[in-house]
Amino acid sequence: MEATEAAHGEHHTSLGVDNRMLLMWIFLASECLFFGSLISTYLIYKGESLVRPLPDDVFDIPLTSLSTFVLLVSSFTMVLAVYAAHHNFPKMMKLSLLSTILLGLVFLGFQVYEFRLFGSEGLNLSTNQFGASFFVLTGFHGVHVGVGVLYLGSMLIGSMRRNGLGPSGGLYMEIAGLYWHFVDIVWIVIFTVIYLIP
Amino acid sequence: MATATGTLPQVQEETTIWTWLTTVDHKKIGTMYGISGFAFFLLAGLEALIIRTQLAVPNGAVVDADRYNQLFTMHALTMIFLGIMPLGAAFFNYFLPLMIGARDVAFPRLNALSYWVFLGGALLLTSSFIFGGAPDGGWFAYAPLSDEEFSPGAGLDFYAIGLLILGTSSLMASLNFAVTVFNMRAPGMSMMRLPVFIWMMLVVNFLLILSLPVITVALVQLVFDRNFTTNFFTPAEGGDPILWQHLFWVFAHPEVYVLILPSMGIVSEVLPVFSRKPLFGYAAIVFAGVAIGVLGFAVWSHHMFTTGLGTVPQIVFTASTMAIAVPTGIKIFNWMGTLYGGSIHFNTAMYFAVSFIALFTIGGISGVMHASPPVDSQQQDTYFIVAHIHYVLFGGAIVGIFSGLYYWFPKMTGRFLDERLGKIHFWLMFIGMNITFFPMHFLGLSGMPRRIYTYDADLGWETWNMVATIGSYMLALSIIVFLVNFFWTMRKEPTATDNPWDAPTLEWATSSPPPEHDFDVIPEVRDRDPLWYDRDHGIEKVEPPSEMHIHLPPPSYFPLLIGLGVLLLGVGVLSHLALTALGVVIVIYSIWGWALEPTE
Amino acid sequence: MRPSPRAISLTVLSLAIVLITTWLIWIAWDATASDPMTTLAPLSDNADAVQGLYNFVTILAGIVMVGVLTLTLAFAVIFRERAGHEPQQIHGNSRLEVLWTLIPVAIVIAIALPSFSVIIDTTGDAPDDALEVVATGNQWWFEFEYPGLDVTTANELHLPVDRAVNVELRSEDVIHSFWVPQLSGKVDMVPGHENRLWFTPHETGMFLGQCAEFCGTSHANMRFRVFVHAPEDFDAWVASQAADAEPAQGDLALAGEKIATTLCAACHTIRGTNAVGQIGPDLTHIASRTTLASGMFENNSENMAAWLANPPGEKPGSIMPNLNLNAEQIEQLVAYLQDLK
Amino acid sequence: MASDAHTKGSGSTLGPRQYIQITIGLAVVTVLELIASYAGLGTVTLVTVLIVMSAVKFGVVVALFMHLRFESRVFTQMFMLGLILATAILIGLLALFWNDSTDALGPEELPPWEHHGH
Repeated sequence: MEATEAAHGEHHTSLGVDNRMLLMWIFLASECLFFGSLISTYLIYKGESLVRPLPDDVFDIPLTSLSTFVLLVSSFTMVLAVYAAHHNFPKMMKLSLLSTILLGLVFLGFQVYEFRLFGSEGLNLSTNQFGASFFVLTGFHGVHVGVGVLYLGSMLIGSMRRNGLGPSGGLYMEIAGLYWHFVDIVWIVIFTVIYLIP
Repeated sequence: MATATGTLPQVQEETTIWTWLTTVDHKKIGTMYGISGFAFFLLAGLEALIIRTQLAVPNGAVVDADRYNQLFTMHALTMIFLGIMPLGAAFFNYFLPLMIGARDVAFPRLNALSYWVFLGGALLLTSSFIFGGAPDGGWFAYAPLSDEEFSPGAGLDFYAIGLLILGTSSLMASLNFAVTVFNMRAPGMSMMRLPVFIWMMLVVNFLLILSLPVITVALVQLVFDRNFTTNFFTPAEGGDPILWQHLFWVFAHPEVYVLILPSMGIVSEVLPVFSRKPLFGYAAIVFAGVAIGVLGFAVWSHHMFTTGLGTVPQIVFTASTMAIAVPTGIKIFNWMGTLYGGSIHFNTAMYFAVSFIALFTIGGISGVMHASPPVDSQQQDTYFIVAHIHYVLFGGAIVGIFSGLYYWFPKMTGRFLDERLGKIHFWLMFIGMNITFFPMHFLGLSGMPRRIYTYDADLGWETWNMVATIGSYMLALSIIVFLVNFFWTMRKEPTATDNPWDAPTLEWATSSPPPEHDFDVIPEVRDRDPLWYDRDHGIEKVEPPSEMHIHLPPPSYFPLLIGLGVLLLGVGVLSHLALTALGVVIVIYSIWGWALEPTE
Repeated sequence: MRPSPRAISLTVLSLAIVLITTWLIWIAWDATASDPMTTLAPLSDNADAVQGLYNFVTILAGIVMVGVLTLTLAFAVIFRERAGHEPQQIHGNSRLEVLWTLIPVAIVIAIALPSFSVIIDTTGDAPDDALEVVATGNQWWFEFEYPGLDVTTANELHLPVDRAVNVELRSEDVIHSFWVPQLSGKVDMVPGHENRLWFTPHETGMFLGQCAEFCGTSHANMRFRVFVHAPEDFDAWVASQAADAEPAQGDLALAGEKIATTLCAACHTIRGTNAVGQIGPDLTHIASRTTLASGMFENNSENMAAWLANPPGEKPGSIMPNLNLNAEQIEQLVAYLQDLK
Repeated sequence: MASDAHTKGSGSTLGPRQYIQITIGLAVVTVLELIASYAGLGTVTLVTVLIVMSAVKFGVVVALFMHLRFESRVFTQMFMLGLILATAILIGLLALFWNDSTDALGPEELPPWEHHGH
């Protein structure tokens, strides 16, 4: 009886939810604390910088708004990829996935550009508390986007194999989507709390 | 592909080094956790012995100041992260699937990965003694002492990188276990029928899942301060060392419960079995454990009462801290209620379990004493606190772990640890522990600060320091007795039946030691004490079908490989970044291989 | 269930065992009150308030401990396995469980409320007429400044009796903690923060203090002393300390002064000379102090010579390096410094 | 939710059309945020408005893009556990630091441009 269950790739679970989905959600709860601590540090050190530049000196809100839109659109393409995976539209799925990856890369490009711009205006890790807490917070967010790009990239490569992602493809895509959307909502918070609130 | 086919007794596969290195069997992984945890427990004990020898007489000259500071730092780090935590994880690994009626944890390969990453982190941290000096800033590594300016050596980098790696391991293990508890329970095993040990470990897993990211952030900031020019904790540049303390204790207070809750779970299993009656107030004990976990996140600043916290925060954190005494008290009373009216069979496991109640009570009560900030202002950072934490962590955590070891040993090995040697072990440890740690209360009240490598004569500290040192040697002797017992027992023939203690929980429904697939037939749970229910209602064990085809996950070498990659990542940060790059490559390659590896 | 005579006698026996043990512990516990750095013999008003709270908490803790240990022991003995005895299978008792939820609630409220009031009293502002002192922690020694009195000294804090002192706590490097058990609980010296504590000493005498927060290699050797004087003695001490250093007398001391004002001047201040260094302790009146190297050694010529010969050898990690002085230079320096009363 | 929801398609009834609408909605809120931040509102009003709007965006993405609204309640409970605790610790830490009377670098010692906020 175990063997027949296994063949379906769907085990009986006590809560009736998939183990991997549950794992990802609990992991995201943990990530809340990770970014919560980084944001706490940023806010605690707000106003503790002894030298310029301060946020008002370097932030380029229109530029960051643009990269925020890029990430927002990537969430949209991601959700399409999940939809396509569930409804078995392989072409749409691959296209959406590719778009998501590219948009993620564009976002990273914006971030690299922004970091270099701030650097040229005299802000680096050691300049002041703003520099340290800003770069570490947004840098770790960037690392998450980068990991997401690798994650989705491997999904894309996997989906191009002969059997695609296999019978659990929709589930795998949905879990990858959870991660990607989480990275997006962290940015929603960062954009508001770090960039927009004076 | 490991597929156990046939009927009992299961054909034992030949075990080689390779089977251990690639195993994904929770019992083998639990065993490896247990052996490594015990080895590090011995190492930490050795460090403690050197510390006690140094302090036996005033102006001791066994080690110099710097070495002493390394020793007490590493004693704490080793005991906490490499001794007690993995020993708890060992039991949990071994017994979680058995106690909830599952064939394995939810993610067997992730489980193996957690172990290998743990081992890598543990070896990295310990190797600091050889490479450039061990961390010497205390396990709390308060900034700015831990900053590069005041600790220029590599020790604190080993600390930060080592703890980051160990944290990764704990996070993966906790996620895995939490999912397993929620989702892999046998039919009928509702949450309120879970054994208390499982409940306490579930709380532990959530404590870790939710607190490890906080210390991760703090450690990252420390690494950046020390290596990448930031000034998070440098006061002259606007940084604040108090931030480190907050982030550290937001993690480290729940961590204390991570250490003690497993033992609370273990004695909650042992006491009813040998009292021959069910646990008194199961629901209250479970809710008290959950309450301790929740409150554990609201009390961290009581470690910082003397840092100039201010009046209102002192009052707030006093109130929340004292609140924890209530669920703790509930647990103690319920354990006593379990003993009351029982028919207590005193074997070594029960000796340890009952003494746990007494010793933990002493540690808990002294904890309430310095929950009051004015009292704490005299006791903070003195030997009074050293006494307190050792009553909780030795009298509590370690004593509980030994209780579990004597209790579960027949299940794990099919052999009973010798009772006579066990009782010698118990009495030496019980007396030795009280002789070692009780006098530390007196020393603290006499004004002896912690973490001093030397002290003057004529301060009234000589006698009790000598007594404590004698006690510590008794403790060492008790451990030797235990080791003798262990090795002697392992040479005996296995004689244990499935359920030699007539215990009520599911791990006793299978053979001793359990087969690789844990249960021939997944048991059905009809009560909180399933085996007692079945016994009293004459329900026979379901016979396995003559043709069994049980699917087990195949062994995998990718966990080991990723563990190696993670270790290289850390080593690279400490030595040459090229190694980090190599580590990243190995990790990415192995994750890819892992994803493509067939598991069906 | 009515307790049997056997159960009663075993409970009494358990109680007796626990009480005797507790009594023995109490003797040792109480004996610590006569040790030099005891926390149990307060001689200032704030330490008194803490002590009152401590006594109350300790008695409650003692009662709880005796109760739990007695019952655990008694149950373990009374309910030992006996042939033919089948225990009643009970799963709990709601009324009892509510009761023993309420007991700890009552106890912690009883401890918390007086704690709050002592917190408010002791962490509040010092009286207006309090003597102001700035205490600064350094690796591994204490500096004490008296703003307005022109006095700076190290490792020895002098105070008038029966007058409140408001100690402002600072640190030059890492976190230290200011603690004189008989006069006050500890408060940390945190770089970048200005903590403070205040107390009013009741009695004259010498009290031992010690850094109570781990601060690196020589944390164990970071000790200090507090001298509480009658008011007129304190005024005399202030007058002598506020004066500039005595000019050197005699050839040996003159040679020593020359070394001190050149070699030592980069780190140490000797008021009245051109030595104005800020790194090490003020040496203007070093000979008036009772100890050297932050309470490690008695202050005499012999110990001072040994110190000057190799400071890191005497005190691990000492920031003061080995200056490779020869025996003659040491003799000259000691002659000069020991005259700086 | 039935467990087969995960293999055969998410339990949601949302399709591409709805996703486009949601995305446009999110973009609009983001534009509103930008307008608010340039509108010269008082600090308290602005912070309140911004936090409310970003919370709305956060909630919409979690509930609809991440399908939390259509999934087992366990997922919601798990995620809320982390989210609530993170928020509580953030508020606790800010309360502790913004009321710290011992900070030697108080506002009066800060450079003139630093006189704002707490």
